[in-house]
Amino acid sequence: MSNIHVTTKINGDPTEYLCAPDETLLDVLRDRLGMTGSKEGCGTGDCGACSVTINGRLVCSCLVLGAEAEGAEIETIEGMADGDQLHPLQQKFIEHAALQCGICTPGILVAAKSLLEKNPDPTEEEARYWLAGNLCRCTGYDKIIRAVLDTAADLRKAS
Amino acid sequence: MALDSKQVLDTQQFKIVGTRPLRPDGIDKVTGKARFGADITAPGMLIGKVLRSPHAHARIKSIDTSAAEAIEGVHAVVTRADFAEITDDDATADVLDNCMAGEKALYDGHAVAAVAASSGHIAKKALKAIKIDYEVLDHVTDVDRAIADGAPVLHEGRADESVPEGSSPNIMARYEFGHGDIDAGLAQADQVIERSYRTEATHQGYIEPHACLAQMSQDGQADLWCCTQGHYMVRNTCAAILGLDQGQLRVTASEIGGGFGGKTTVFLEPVALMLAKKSSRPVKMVMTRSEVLRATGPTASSSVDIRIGMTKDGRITAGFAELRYQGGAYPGSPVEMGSMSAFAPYDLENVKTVGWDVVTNRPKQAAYRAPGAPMAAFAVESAIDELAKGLGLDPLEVRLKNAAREGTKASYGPTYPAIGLEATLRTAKDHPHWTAPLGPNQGRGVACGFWFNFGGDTCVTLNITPDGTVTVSEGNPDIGGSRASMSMMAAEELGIPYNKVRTIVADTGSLGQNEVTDGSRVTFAVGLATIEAARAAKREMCRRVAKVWGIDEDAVEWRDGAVHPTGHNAGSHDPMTLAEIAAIASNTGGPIAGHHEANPEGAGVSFATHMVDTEVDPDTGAVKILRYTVFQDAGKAVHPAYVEGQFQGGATQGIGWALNEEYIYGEDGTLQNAGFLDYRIPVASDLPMIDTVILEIPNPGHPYGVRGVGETSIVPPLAAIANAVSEAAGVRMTDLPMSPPKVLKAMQDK
Amino acid sequence: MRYLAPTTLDDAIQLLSGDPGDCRVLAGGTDLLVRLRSGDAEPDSILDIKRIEDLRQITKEDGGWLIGAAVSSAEMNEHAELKAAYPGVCEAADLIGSTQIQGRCTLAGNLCNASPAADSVPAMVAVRAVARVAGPNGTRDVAVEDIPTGPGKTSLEKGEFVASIFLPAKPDRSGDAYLRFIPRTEMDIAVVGCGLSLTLDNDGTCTDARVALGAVGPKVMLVDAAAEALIGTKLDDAAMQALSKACSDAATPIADKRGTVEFRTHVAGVLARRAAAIAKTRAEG
Amino acid sequence: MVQVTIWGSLARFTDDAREVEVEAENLRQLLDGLAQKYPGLKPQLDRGVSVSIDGKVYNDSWFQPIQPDSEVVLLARLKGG
Repeated sequence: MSNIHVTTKINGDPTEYLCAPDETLLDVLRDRLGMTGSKEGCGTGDCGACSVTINGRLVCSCLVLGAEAEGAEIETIEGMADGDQLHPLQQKFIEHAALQCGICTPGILVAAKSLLEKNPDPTEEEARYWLAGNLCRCTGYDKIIRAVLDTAADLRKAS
Repeated sequence: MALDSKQVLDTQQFKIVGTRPLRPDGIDKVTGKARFGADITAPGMLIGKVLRSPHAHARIKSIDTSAAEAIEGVHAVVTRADFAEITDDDATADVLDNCMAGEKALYDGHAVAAVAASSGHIAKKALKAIKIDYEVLDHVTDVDRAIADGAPVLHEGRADESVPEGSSPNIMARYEFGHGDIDAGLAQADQVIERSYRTEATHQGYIEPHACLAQMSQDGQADLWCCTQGHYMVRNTCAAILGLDQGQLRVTASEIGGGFGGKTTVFLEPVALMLAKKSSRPVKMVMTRSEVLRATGPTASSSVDIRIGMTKDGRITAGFAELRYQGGAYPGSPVEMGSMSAFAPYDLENVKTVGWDVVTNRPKQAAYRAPGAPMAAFAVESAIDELAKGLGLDPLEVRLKNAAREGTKASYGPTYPAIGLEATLRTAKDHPHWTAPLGPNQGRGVACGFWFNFGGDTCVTLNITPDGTVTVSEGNPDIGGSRASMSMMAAEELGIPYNKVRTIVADTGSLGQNEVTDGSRVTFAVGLATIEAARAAKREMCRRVAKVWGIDEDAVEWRDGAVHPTGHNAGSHDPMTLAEIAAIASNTGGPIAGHHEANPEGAGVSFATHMVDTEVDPDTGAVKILRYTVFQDAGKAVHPAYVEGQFQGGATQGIGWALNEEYIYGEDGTLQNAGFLDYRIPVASDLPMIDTVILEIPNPGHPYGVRGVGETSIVPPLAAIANAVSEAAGVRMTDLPMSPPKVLKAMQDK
Repeated sequence: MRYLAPTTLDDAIQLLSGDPGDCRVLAGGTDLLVRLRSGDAEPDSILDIKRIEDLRQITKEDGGWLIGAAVSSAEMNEHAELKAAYPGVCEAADLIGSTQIQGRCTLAGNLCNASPAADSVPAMVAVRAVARVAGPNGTRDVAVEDIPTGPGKTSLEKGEFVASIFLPAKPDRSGDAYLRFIPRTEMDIAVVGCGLSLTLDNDGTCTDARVALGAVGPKVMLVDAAAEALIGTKLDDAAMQALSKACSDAATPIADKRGTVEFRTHVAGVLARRAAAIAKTRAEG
Repeated sequence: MVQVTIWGSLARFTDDAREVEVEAENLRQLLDGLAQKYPGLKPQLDRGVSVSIDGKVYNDSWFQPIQPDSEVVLLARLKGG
């Protein structure tokens, strides 16, 4: 099995890597590129902890082959803050105590950012359904949903 | 002390405790920098993988690893033969057997061999090359079938002395608690209920699979990084299994992605160490989700028979429960905890519980948040609800009438000190939720829950740095914000800002023994040790300043973050702040630190009342949670946001247990739903907001009145939801989970 | 293993039919990657069709819609015109997995995975969708219900794959709907699914109907008796009850970790009735 | 003498007595005294118990004082998650 050379852009950085044909993007990120912010909770697309965006589309990186990223633009949790400036969602998650153990947090933040880009004024129900693929076992989702809705409200005010 | 401790607790004022500062690990966790179990690597590391039994019960006749060993890139293969047998400690011997099967594979997914190879691909290939000759045996996975005549027997002669002669060989222990005379009590009742209840096993469901990285040198020094609730436990257990000195094995806890009791034991760690030993290379092991579900920690499943008598005016005259819990393939289901806690919320003259610990061909159960209590509460609280409704009584009033309070002789024996159950019930009764209108097909349920909490070995070292800031080292993995609460308590005690303290979780080489992060003990016990360590540092700082001022030590006092002169003979001195004292520490005797090592006892029990509204779809049996409110006593909420988080998380896990989570075994004894697709934990769209009401009835056993809060919140929901669903569906639900097919069938059969 | 990513349909056909071993088509990958990981599938090659521009398009054709095999569910649901024309098919696609899954999964993949519980398949069958199959001998159109032949099995020949799904033009006053039952609100595989389309005449009489059930047999089930229960009626209570009964009667489910035989049988009828009510409202405009 | 309440299934080893008396001024003496007086209790005591003394639960602390009139109850060793 020979490796495939992939040229892509991750969080704005031009990136090249070699990967096996059946290697997932998640494994590439974590094991080859040292970007361990995306987490593997299930490996089957059921938990959302590995959420990233590819060309702006929210996906589970465990269900994408590394080879598929050729020419794509990938955004991961590592690229969410702008330098030392946290994304408003990141700030609100800390303020709302929307994380306990924090393992699901990167995936939920990536998914929530994607939600607010698509829908700046989600209802509670819309936020809950959008995030249904991101499992959290600690919080009961209450503070997560509050943090997302509060961020959305702030961003609307600011714009 | 001039005031008694209760008065102090009731009146003390806090500056930081009780506020909601940002958690110190927050930025790392929202930016992806935090390093969890699977995020650790080492130069030259190998990948370890485990071969697991496809059979529920099988004798391992032989294992041939030669073909696997011959594969290029394979550096070590491990089977049980590599481990020395443990003969002096049954509990540790069982842990080893669970990590690597000996004579028999006892459940689907039981580890039987492991390999370490230069890549995951090669390791997988090597697993396939291992040849195992199994003699497949009959199996049993159901608790009641396991104790029926003729059931397959897992172990011969493992029952302890409590089990009567002639009992099923799958019964490992028997417990009996209570007082009074059940028959006499039932005779006084106007109505007696007899019911049986069942709950299925659930998994703790932490999102982070087990992971570790081990390395070992030829001289016996070893290092292990892993996600665990207790790295000191990991050290001690692994040292015992591998024959290492505890002092030579350093374990560092990574960030932990959830545990809920499931990471209070070891699974991969001894295997990784053995692979590292055999290969002389670092070995990393990470479980898949399927391995997590097949081979780690589910809770016990239960079968409980209840008899309760009640007078027309709602007084419980007697309560009896017989509880059978299967805890998987080894002794140790938490049935004794269920037996002690079942009737704990009530003041009963006649109460008795009998518990049976049963083994089956399932994974060895691990603790799950208030282990053993939710199933018992489900049975008792369901029966009380049915009795109350049958007698036309208000279920909250009935609970209030029978509620345990200060001076009540608990069902498990002792007399209660001041407790908070009545307060939770009264608050629930006055809450708008209780009187909010319900629509068609909707029902409201309430239930109470109890949990013990404990302390345990704890070490904290608090160092004053030269610039007057503070580091706190503690030995308990931070599973839900405990570094924030430790920093808060240290800052409170020292009178300095919260952000001048940084708390770290130290490795096993840096502190003495620490009990696992369990039993809702950390904010209580580690908090207590942090406060005491800060007090020790303050005493030292007072001594230093007295020396500088040339006055007696008792002529200074610590106040508001500084040492002040006090009394007539102290003279006039400007107060010295912590930073000023720190700056001259080298001149006054050297670095300043405080430390505290103790086994704090007296954690204080905790109670909660939950209230829930549900709606049942009459055509499909689907249940929707409409509204949920938790009322719980926290003693003192150090960081209320994280206390609320514990309440909400426990309630949600209870919702999963009540409605859709279950271990489903096939006829062949294999687990049918070993993935998050069909092991159905609640998702965001399943839930409403979870409202919380924190009550604060200070715990006299803690300087700030703190009580453990983590576990109690999973005790009431099973019954609260069952009571709500039973009302909405018009039929009593006694079998969890209340999945749609079960609810629909119950409605159709009524 | 090889990863192949052709950019034209011809190349794809050539690679697929010329591959001597087991070559799997990768569209969204939400099923294939799970199988790769579990070891259930160990193909020699993976043929990624997402770089074929033609297969990424949603285009109008003969008054109907052609949806390329590489079009994701999310892209379908962002297409306002398509959504207005086939709300049932779009909402079925929108029920597959999570938001993340919907960003990847495709109608063609959902069909060719050949799970009896696939959400989009009953919805497609209900609207007489056609799979356009590409292969070494050219393309052929196959009714969607004829693609799966049993769990995990399809009627596709070696070297063939579904290149697009055609949703034919609908008469005026038509409506389609898809409902499924799952234990949670999201993230589960359908325990029962029901896709339904119907057409009304001007006085509200049902002139045409198609009812398809998922997860109650080895493959998607087109229930003629259920359609007959509706046709010629004004979709009154009696018709709805007859529909319900026809669906329950037709169901031949198995009991498994997701549901019992009795439950699936009963709920097939319930969903059909509810889906018909939605389709009726849609048909009425 | 301290009066100790034991749980029901242990009474097999105390001649069916739920209340037993031992000479003890602290927890260690209590546990040693029980094992000595009722050898049948020893396996359970070795596996571990918790002890409630005047409503406070102790797991390990040998030197926890016990008064002659203290309420002492033997509990199954507490577990937690």
